[in-house]
Amino acid sequence: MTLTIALACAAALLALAVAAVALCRFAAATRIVYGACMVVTAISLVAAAGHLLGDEPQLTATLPLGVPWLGSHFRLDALSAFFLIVVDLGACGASLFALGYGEHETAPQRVLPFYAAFLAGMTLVVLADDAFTFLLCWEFMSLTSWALVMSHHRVPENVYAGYVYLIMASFGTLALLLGFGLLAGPGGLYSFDAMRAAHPSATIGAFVLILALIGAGSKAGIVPLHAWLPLAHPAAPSHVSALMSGVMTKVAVYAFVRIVFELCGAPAWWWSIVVLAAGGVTAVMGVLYALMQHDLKRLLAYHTVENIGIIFIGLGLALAFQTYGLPFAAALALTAALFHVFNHSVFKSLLFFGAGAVLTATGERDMEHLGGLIHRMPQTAFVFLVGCAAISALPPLNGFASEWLTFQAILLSPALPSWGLKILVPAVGGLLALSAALAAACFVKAYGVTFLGRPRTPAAAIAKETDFFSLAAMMLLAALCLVAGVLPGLFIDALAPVNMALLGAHMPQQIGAPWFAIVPVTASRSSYDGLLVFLFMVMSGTLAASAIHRLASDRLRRAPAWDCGYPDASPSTQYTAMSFAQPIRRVFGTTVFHARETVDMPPPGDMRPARLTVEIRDLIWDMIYAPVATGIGIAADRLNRLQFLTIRQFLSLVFAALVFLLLVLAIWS
Amino acid sequence: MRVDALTGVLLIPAIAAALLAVLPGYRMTARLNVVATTATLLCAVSLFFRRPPTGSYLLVDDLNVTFIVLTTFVGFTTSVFSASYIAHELETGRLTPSSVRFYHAMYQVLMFAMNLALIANNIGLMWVAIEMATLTTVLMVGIYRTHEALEAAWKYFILGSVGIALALFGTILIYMAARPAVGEGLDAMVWTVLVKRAGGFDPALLNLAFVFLLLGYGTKVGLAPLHAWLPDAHAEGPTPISAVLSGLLLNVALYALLRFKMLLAVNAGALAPGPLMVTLGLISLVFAAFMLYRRRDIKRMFAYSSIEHMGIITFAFGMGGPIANFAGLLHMTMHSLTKSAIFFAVGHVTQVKGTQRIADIGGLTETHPALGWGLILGVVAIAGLPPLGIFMSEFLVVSSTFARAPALAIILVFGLLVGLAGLFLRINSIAFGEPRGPSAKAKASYVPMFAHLAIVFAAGIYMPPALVVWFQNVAGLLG
Amino acid sequence: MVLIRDLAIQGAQMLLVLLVAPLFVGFVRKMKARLLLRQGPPLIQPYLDLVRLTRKEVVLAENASWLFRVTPYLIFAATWVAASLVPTFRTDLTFSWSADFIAIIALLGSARFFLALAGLDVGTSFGGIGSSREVMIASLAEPAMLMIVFTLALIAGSTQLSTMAAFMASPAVGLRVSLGMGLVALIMVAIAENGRIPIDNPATHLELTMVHEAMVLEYSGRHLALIELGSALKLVLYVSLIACLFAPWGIESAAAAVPTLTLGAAAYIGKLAVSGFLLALFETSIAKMRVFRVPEYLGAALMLGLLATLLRFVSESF
Amino acid sequence: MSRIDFDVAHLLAGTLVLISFLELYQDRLYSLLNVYALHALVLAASVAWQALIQDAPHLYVTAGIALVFKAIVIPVTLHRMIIKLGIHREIEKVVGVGFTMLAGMGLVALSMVVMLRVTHNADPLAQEDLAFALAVVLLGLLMMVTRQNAVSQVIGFMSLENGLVLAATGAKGMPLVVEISVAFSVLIAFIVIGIFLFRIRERFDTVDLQALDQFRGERR
Repeated sequence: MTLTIALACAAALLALAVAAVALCRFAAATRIVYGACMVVTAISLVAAAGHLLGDEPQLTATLPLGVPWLGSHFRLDALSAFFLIVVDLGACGASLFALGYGEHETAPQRVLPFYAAFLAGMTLVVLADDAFTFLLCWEFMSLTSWALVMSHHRVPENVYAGYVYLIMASFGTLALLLGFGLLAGPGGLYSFDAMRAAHPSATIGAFVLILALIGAGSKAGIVPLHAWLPLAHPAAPSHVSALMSGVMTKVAVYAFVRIVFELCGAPAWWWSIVVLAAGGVTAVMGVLYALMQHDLKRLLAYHTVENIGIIFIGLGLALAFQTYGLPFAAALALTAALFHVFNHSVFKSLLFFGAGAVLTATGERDMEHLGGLIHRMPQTAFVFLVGCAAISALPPLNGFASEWLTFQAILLSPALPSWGLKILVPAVGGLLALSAALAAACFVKAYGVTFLGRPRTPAAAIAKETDFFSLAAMMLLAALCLVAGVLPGLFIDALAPVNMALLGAHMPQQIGAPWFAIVPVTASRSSYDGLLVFLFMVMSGTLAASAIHRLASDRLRRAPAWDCGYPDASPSTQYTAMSFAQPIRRVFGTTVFHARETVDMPPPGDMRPARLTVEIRDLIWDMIYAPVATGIGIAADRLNRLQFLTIRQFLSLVFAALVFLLLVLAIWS
Repeated sequence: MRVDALTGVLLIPAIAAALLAVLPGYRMTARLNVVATTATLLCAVSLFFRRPPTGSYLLVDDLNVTFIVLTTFVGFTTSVFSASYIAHELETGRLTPSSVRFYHAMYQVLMFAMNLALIANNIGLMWVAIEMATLTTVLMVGIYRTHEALEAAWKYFILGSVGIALALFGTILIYMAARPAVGEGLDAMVWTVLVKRAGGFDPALLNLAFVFLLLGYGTKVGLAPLHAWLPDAHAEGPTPISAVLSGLLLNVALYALLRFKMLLAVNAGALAPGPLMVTLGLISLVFAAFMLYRRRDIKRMFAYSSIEHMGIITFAFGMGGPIANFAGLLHMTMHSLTKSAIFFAVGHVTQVKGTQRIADIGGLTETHPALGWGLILGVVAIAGLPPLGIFMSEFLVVSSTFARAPALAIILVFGLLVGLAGLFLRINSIAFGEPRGPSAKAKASYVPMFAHLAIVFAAGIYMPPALVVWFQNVAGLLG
Repeated sequence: MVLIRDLAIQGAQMLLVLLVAPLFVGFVRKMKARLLLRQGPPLIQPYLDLVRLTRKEVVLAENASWLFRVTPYLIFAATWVAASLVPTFRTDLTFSWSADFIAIIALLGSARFFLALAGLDVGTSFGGIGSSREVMIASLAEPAMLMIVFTLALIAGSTQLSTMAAFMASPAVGLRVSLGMGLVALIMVAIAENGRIPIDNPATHLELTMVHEAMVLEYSGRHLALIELGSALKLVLYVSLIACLFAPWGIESAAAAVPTLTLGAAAYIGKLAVSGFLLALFETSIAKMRVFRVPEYLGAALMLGLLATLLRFVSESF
Repeated sequence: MSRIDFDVAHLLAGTLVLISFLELYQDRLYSLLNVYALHALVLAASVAWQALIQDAPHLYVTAGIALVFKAIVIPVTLHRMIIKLGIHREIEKVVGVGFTMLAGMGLVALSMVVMLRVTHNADPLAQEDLAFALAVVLLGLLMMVTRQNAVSQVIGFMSLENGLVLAATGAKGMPLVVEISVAFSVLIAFIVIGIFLFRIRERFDTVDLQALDQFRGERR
């Protein structure tokens, strides 16, 4: 039943996409389409949630579509139900946001149809249960999001971004295709059930793991396959950016989990090492890239890379524990990863909505041209602050809860017998801690430069608070951040069926614990209670405030800023994003980005202004992508000469081929 | 001879050709052209249901009826498209009324020749038909009489005739091989007989024959390095002819190859034709993929993409096995429909923009949304992206190959990716960005283009069981 | 009954840290002055400062936002909650399970997060300097701290401070290399986190040297009082952290009766006195380092922590 | 069949190969045309001989076609054309005669090797015949490759087709289909070439392919 509802919702979305093509000449189209999308996804959300929380048995359906002799299989089990929740939640929020935001769209006919189709694609990916259907929906999802990236196609950067995105997406799809080809074998057993039954050999499993890491990783943004992500995500309209960053990357995580934990057999000892290393590097590199950015949306995109890294660290740990038969530890790690999947989808959507609101209010994505927005758009500023705190893993919000669980999982890893892991895991833990701290720094920068201080441009100075729908969406997600942070136990329990299905074990029941605390293993070992911490902070804060206001003074006077007696008139004397990141750039950037600062200080009496220029190189691009591109260019040039041969030369080609084959025949026996 | 659907497929175009050669006035002749192709299509479709008996000259079996219906269908849609296309050419004066008359006549002759090649039960007859098709297309490629057109036609003529000559030699060798087993006379050139007896042929002769046939008909298929005529012929001829060339003629040549492959497959002693086809296919695929990058002419670019796909199809058939053969057939069908649809779009684009230079075309989705998005959809399809038909065939080819021969699959995937990147590099600048070139409304019928794309789209998601069974039979036949 | 008693003890602990914090600051100042052969301010000077500050009116910069005004309370609340969960004279506090070691670090982190934001709020260049340096220091100090947490947690088999303290007090813990490294790293981090010499000088307003002071430059009146109190609490927190982990003597367990508890409290005060004296001694005997030497300093702490964890992971015997 | 039949057929086929070599050797269009006429003549003879010994009367038709069209009509027409176009200068070969000859030798050897692998259960006459035919075909192709002048390329192509006819007639009892098709293709080829040369002349007063090559695609 639930599956039927989910499929029906997907079908409805597709129909909506078709209808949108016809509708979008009308003014009301935006409201209609987004409203309908919101309703449909809400229905599907409720259904999926019911299925997961009710811990109902898995449902399957087969439609006479796809590969003819196979049909297209769909299946709703705990895992897909969970990811369906993530998808639908993000989609529902984005649609609500877009009810307001979409009004500013100049070319709705380039957004509306693809938006609905995009949602349908993501929904179907998590439901698909055979290789063909999966890849079909997967690539359909990429294709529609590509169209959305291209929606503002008059900006050359966007076209370029779309180009890179499409190539990387197809690259990933082909990798997955090869992987499925291996799993299906020459007989072409494409249904996942057959693959589950097949128990592939170790070598095949290894190949599939690598291919899955490449295929799903390139979509999720694993370094060094992330290159397209910071280009494409910001290029799309903000609610789509939110979906791509917050939800589509999670669909990629789903693909990875589905393949690695379910389809490709018993893990070998080195699998988890690969995944852990990839995750750790991704987490730190992502946040370091983000620190170097001053484009708000691109900064957020890079943070998606970082959080994907954190998720993959959790997955790697789960894989390691599973390899060595520690199901409960594996359950803890997997829970941490999946919980972070949910959390990241919530606060990343929230942050992208905020960025979108700022974009519509000021027309600026560059933080260096913003500032002081907290005065002009107080509510947006507040919810954005919640998002920043959540993604910076500050208690009592949800980001901290999932990262705390990841740390707990890391602390269980001495039980692992493998030496490689013994060395690697603490290092990865260090990377995780580093990325968390850097993330906090980065969001101090993002929020401080964008919303605090004084406006740096007239546009920022006259910004208006965003519309009702956008605010509603953001408030909703902000509230969710708090709830998930304060009552993590509920979510952990909800994830139990998923762990049960994948690992055959799950974390201890959390509901029983007093005050909704979460206890991964035992209370004496470690426990955390977001609710209590939250209450304590509120209590002590209010206590202090009331005490001081009651007993001591509550007088207040406005005056010019003191600033050590150097009152600076111009807003341009404030710290900018680049200058804020300068100390960290000096610490990390010189090695990671070959960052170089050159100061041009004119001698006294010289009128020209002093200049400080910063050069940053993206080494990954320079070392991997650029060479490939040039290589293909050279090959194309070489071969292109063949277009300009004379007829005689072409004839001699034919002649040569003939003689060659005859020679082969003469020698062949 | 008895007049039935089979002879209808042949007679209607022949008669129409004769009529069109004499009738004046483009409007009526264009209509007549459409009517004739429609009638032919109906006859062809009826072949699905009533199989005429197999004669020693004509034959209808599972394999070729698919080709016939495809050919007649694309021929029909192309005639519809060409009506509006030729009208514009007359207005702009690129074609004179007399040359239009010649064009229509030749169009029907081409249809006749291709149908004959498909239903011939006699390798000699089939050879004659393909030769005829070649010559007619040569004449049509040269129809604009510009320097480039003449040069293209000349190149096409020389290379095509050499290929045809080699094919004839191969045909003779087949006869020689068959004679001892079958006995002298007509039977030794009749398919149905040959296939039955092929086991007893002299393997060495068969091999030699296949080498010549592969190179001969391979030239017509456009496999690298025998492809040279193809891009220029596509670029310089009238666009409907480009559509027919890419969509049909290449298939017909491939069909001939498949027939002979079946012969070799039956004979135990002969060398396996698979590896040869696989090699040629991969070479064509990768080569054409790289050639896409430096193209400045939009029609020539899509011609190279045809080479690429012919490579994929040849590769699939070379791999063999039920899945790969199925995929090959599907891919061939889908490619015919998609590529002709693309050429329909390209024809209108070149007409409204007044140029074939990619650099002078831009922002098409702004100026001509239907045309632009149609073209994009076509390119998406041809690039093997879902949910369109070619995705399914490529999925089947790659996934079934990787389990059997990983190295080949890697090359295949590499070629596909390079080709996709090349295609979108150009299509981005054509369809997106600031509009370039004139933005006058296009007086064009989008029906054929979108009809093709709709079929391709449907096939990508749902294939009617009847068709599937059909394809599976054929795949079984191909072994 | 037991619950009430436990609650009472928890409250006592909260009050104790709150009351003792300014005293400790005053004590350190006094010691430093004495070591420099100066008279120095009276011990209760910090209390007087706080009272005076709370009495004064707040002078708020024109474009200061609501965030600027809320931050002091947030900081104070977070720090106080964190401090009140660290065992001082008794383990197994009623609410100790509500936040383990990691959570306590994170609470301090959130306090710092908002302080750095407040530094940027008014939009002055000094605030910017302070915040950007603060986050740079934090970005290295926090990982180092977490590495130390890993080491200790792995030794004690728990991240629950009470359990850890109990374990440290028990004979089960021998002398371990990783413990030593952890202690050194923890002290280094504590110094950095509290902005003491050589990282930062709480007593200076030289624009190029200050970090913490630059951030709070715009604060005045009760806001400033709360922030000062917060940083005092933080200092005490770190000291009691070190005390309860590396000198867990005298920390009573749940079953202890009131007199022994007072004994424990006395022991705690004693530890504070010793560590205060050592801190003063250290600060007087060393000079402040350049800001861009700080990464190396903290990098060293981080490496120590990582090394300790690695040793811990690789074998049980270290 | 009797010994003499075989020898004569063998002789004629061999002569055909020899004349192909002669063609390769020629470097003036006139002489080339004449040699080609001779080529066609010998072909006609050999076809006729085949008709005789196979007592397959329909082959006489082929012989007739070869005689009339290839030996007379085409050379004459091309002769006219050359005069009309005023090409009296030498054919500039791409590669030297010596090399061409060597390559020719190699090709003949190759064709022998390839064909003689197919000895069992096919009569020797057919073997020899096919071997020579293959040689002629390859030599014709070689000529097309080594010549730059359109006319000489066409001649090369037609001598290639002569090889085909030789093979076809050598194949005992091969149905009429083939002769018809060959004649037909020759006819078409002739017409098309005629059209082409005419067009080409009115476009660029020469038949030198290099003139054509300047207009190769995308050179705009």
